[in-house]
Amino acid sequence: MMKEGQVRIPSGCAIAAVVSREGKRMSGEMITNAMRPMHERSNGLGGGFAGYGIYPEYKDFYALHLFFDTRDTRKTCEAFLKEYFEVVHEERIPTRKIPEITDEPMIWRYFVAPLKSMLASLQVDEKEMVARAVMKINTEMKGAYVFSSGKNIGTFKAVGFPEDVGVFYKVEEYEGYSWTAHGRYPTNTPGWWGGAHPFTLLDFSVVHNGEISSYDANRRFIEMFGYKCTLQTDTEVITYILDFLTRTQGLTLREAANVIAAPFWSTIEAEQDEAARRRLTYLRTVFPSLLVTGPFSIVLGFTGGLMALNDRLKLRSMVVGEKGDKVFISSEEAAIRTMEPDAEHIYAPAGGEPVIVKVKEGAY
Amino acid sequence: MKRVYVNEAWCLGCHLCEYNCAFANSGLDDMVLALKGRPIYPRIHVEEADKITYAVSCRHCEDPICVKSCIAGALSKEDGVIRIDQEKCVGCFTCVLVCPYGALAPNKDGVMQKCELCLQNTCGEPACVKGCPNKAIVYEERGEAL
Amino acid sequence: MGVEFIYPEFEVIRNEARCITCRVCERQCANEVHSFSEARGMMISDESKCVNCQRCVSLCPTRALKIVKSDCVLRENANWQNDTIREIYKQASSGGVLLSSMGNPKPLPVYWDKILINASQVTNPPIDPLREPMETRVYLGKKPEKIQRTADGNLNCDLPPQIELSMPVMFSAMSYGSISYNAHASLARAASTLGILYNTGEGGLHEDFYRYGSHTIVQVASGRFGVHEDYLEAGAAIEIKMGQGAKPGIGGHLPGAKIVGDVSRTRMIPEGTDAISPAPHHDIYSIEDLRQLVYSLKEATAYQKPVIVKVAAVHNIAAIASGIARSGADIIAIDGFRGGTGAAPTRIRDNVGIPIELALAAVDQRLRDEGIRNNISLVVGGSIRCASDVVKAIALGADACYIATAAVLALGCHLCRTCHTGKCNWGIATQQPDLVKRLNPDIGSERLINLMTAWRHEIMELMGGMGINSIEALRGNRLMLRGVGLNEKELEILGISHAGE
Amino acid sequence: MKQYVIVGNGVAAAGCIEGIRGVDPNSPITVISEEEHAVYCRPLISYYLEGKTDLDRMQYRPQDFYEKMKCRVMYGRKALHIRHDVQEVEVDDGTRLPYTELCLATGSAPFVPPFSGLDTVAEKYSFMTLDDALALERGIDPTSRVLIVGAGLIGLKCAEGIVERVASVTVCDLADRVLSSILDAECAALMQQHLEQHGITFYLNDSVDRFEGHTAHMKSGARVSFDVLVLAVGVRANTVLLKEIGGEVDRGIVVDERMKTSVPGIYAAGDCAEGLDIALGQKRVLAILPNGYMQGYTAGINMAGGSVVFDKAIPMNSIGFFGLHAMTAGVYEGEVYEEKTETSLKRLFTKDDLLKGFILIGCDERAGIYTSLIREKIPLSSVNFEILKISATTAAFSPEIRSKKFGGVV
Repeated sequence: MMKEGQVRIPSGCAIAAVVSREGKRMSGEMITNAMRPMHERSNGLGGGFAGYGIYPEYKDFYALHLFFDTRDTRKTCEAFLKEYFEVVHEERIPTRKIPEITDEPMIWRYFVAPLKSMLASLQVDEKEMVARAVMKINTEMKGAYVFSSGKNIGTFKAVGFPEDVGVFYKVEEYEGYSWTAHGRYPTNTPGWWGGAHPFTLLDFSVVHNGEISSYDANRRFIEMFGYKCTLQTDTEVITYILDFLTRTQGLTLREAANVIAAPFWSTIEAEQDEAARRRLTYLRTVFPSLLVTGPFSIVLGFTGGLMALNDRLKLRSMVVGEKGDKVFISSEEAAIRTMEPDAEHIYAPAGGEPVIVKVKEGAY
Repeated sequence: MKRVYVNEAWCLGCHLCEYNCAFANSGLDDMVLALKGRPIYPRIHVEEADKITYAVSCRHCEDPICVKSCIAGALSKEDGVIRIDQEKCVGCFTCVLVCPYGALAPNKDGVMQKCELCLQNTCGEPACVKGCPNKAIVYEERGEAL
Repeated sequence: MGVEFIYPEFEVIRNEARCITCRVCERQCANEVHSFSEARGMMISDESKCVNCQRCVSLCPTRALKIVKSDCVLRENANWQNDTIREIYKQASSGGVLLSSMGNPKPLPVYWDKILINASQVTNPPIDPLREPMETRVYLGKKPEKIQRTADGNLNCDLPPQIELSMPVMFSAMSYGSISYNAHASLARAASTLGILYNTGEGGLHEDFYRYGSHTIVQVASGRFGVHEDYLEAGAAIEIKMGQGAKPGIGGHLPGAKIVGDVSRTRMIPEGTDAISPAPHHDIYSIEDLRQLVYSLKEATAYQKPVIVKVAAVHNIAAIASGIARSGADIIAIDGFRGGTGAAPTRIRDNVGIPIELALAAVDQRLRDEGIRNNISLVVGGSIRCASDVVKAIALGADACYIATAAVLALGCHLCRTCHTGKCNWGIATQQPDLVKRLNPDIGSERLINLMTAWRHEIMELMGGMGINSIEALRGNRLMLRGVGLNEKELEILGISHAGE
Repeated sequence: MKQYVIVGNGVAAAGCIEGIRGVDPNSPITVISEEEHAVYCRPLISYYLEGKTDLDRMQYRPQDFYEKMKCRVMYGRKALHIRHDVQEVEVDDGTRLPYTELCLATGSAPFVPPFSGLDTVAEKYSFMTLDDALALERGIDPTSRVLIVGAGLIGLKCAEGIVERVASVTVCDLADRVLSSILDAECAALMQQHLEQHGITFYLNDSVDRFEGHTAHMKSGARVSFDVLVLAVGVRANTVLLKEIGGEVDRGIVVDERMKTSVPGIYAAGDCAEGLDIALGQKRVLAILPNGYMQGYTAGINMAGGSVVFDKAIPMNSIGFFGLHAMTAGVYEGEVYEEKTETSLKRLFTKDDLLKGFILIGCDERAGIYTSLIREKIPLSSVNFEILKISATTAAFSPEIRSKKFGGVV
């Protein structure tokens, strides 16, 4: 069978996330446990976590997490990295041997900074250079795959049920102010470590539950701007769209949400506020190919916060709750109750209505 | 009140209305049986002159001179529709003499007949309207009397 | 008779048992096929004049008439087919170029029919358009490459001129002259009601139709007939016609006989003169000349109107489209080789140009490869026959479709393909007043509205099946398409997988 | 509340009743009917004899007409006098009917010249009323030889009505032609020929000198034997009621366009009235049915307090014998356009840019279009008269008139 990248993979899933508005760091154990009651939403073919604020000691460096098939691949890749980056630290990512998780590749992490000379000669900024390097490794270096590439953020994913993946990666040993998690139910793949979620690019990580019907329209549009959808998954294309809209086009998260889950024209026309109407019309007109249709619920993690978003018809479940400074997001309320039995204000956001949670400035 | 109106601009002069009328009022359900091989006596008539064609049938006047002139009391107005009681008609042709539209003419037996908007047959709506291929003939309300 | 005689192509079969001699057939046939024989007391026919337009068949109240293909044929020959031989006889007799009307009737591949559409099952829900919003609105025009913010940080919402369409279909160019006043009236009224656009073609815009200007595309073609400042200002968009799918590489010729009355005034040429549109625009011999005309028109209309450049689908269409996209044009319209015409040399119509499906796929991909797809909208025509053709075109990458043959069919055309005779019994391709009046725009516009409404419903059904609730998410969504019976090369050009993959 | 009294119970009276009720639904109406019959139309009596109608179908209005119209009818009663000073009508049963508005719809009566020897004729009839027709019917049998004096409308319709029921019908008239009041010599000849083909014998330009039992001695010297005599020489308007109280009376009771007589509160309508003939431009008795109804209707509306004028009266007649119809209207003056065939004849009279009159025999299709040209005084310069000459068609009217006629509601 073909794996991610050779064929388009639609899948159903479970997602969960938690963020502390005060920037208080939480152990990964809570998010791991949150996935347990949603066991049925996954099928053991992929699970993963992204934690923000987990590498405070290396917070000024890009943390690259890589899978390698072979030692040779690792050597080649490391040589490539060192051409462009200063590698301040490299190590195997610590894991536990458990029977539920097998056939693991070599899993390494590198804390890097782009070489100034390279930035000058390529005439790009840091982020663009990191993004290009990631694209290059993932598309051109067979057997090597970058699955995390942001600053002070780490993604941990594997083939298996998410709660087992958490144990495997010792996620409870990391502390972050924000966590996202994903359990996967792909419908036509043998499962591949790189294909598990969260999907990340720089500090963006996306967990997604759904199967978008606009996929190829979105993909063929976004690929005009240097992105390569190698995995052919929804998560990947949504991550690139958000990166394009916010980083390249400079839209705010809310504006970006208004593009990908644009209100219906009838809603826009009913909008009383003239400026809002003009803005929404403008965004839909300029980026029609980035409208995402079909069911999805996503949580976007970024430095300093989370954004949760449902498709505009709300064809996938997603609930939000809070307690104290913590905000919880999940496919099912049970997951939230696992994290915080006394969670309050639990509600299901409307389709297309972005829920944006920002961590207090300076607290991350 | 709804009346039959004809828009000259769209009348093709195809005369189908006359045949549809004759058929609708034939009491038969087979047009061939009703009309083949015999002259037709329609209640609508296509007027033709230099490049103009249009069909004319009873206008159902507000002030119907035919009703007032009928010596037999055969013509009457009911709910705005001018009706003819063919049993009473004696064929004096006074109505033909007075109708300014030429909307009355005798049937094959010399008894007067006129458009009764297909209310007396099984057509449901005026057959001329239903069968007009170019919607030149319409059945509609056009406001009050002049 | 003798060597020049060609047995009539059609036979008029009259069921005498049904004929009531009402003479509708006689009155309705501009070709004078039917007549009443007093002597025989019956209707008779001269089928040598019959073009099989079916007007008589349609109006006969007793269904006493049918037109059949004559079975008087030459000995069968797969190489020398009857039509081929007839054409040779005709040319041997006349010495002239063969003329034809409407689109290419040859059995060349129709790729639409070899492309199948996806639907959702289990993993993602189909959407019921009767219960959920289903959006078909599109905006055609150039989109800004980068958003701008005002000093206070708000989005600058100014856009280059856009065309708003309630559904991704427009009526493509048919000139006043090639079709009748009432046909234009029908198209204009229907377009206005539907919230789409129709296209004047190169015959100018009749003064009566200026009021439909916001739903009108005004065309500027090589003959420049009827082009003046008010005309350019009148429309919602301006189209530069470089070519036409039915006759790429050649111009047009409307005989002087049709340049009468309003047609002459609208075209701004004297009555009775032939209206000859040159093959090229004589001010456009290269791409940079096109750019000048695009900007001349934009200057003339204060940059308020999108400019469309219409070209025929020819071999290197992708490169041509790329050039147009960089010429300042807002919209490219591509007309495939099956597109219709009021008159074209038969050999050109049947042998020049390429299928729109392949042209569209190639152009869309090329513009994406160059990263400029969002800078220009793509409209395709040339035998879009139904809602699923539209859906397939959009999924291949078109922003909207142009239809004309389907529209004239809705108006009553029976595709007899003799538009060039000017005696259209359906009142469409004629200027004879007694024939023109046969097309009542009340009926014509209603039928066009019905057709488009039906298509829109079907488009929504198809979209709903795919789980897509906005046409934007369908555009270029080739994953929703699969080919059947296509070879690797065709699949590669179309950018789709084979069914089962 | 008003009190309406109508003297007479013919078509003018029916029009008057319907006119009143169009305005005033309730005030009492009393009709004094000399005949014992509900309203019927006198011209139908020949059709009755011919068998084209019967007593039931002859009813001009449905059976419940008077009831619905809230009318009291005094059948078989005659109004003797009008007590104008006290606004009462004196009836022959001694009743005095008070009125606030009175309409005289008294019609006309046959005029019988003083033929010598008339008293020797046993079987003699008038032909005006239904009772006349019923009496005549009783008086004839298949062996009867009938002599009709008078070749006008009444005499000839009587002839048509009975010709199939008797042995012979002979018609004589002092005039040199049939239907002399409406046809000229040529037209009359065409009609006479047609009548003769159906078995009627004529003595024209001749009159009865004296009767002797079953023989009429003609002035020409001819003798006509007969069994039954019908006198249809002419009619005279019944005007005496008004005349005796000093109202203005000429050949009929003189009325204005509202059907008012010279006496306040009293109106007249129908064959007894003399109103304006717009074709002629003078007042005269137009004893034709459409005028009778419309005058009555006009009178009724005005009596009830409405206000209408009837200013469209023209002479017109449609009269057919044995399937050949003669239609005439207006006056025969001015230029003549003529079309003739063996069986038809058309004459159109034009003057001062108007159609003034016409005679159509055997070509009656859509004749009303010609009539409307006379009634409406439509200038011929505004229509395509060349087309109109050939056939009566509204297509000859200007687009504006056509649009008004056929697009608006009339």
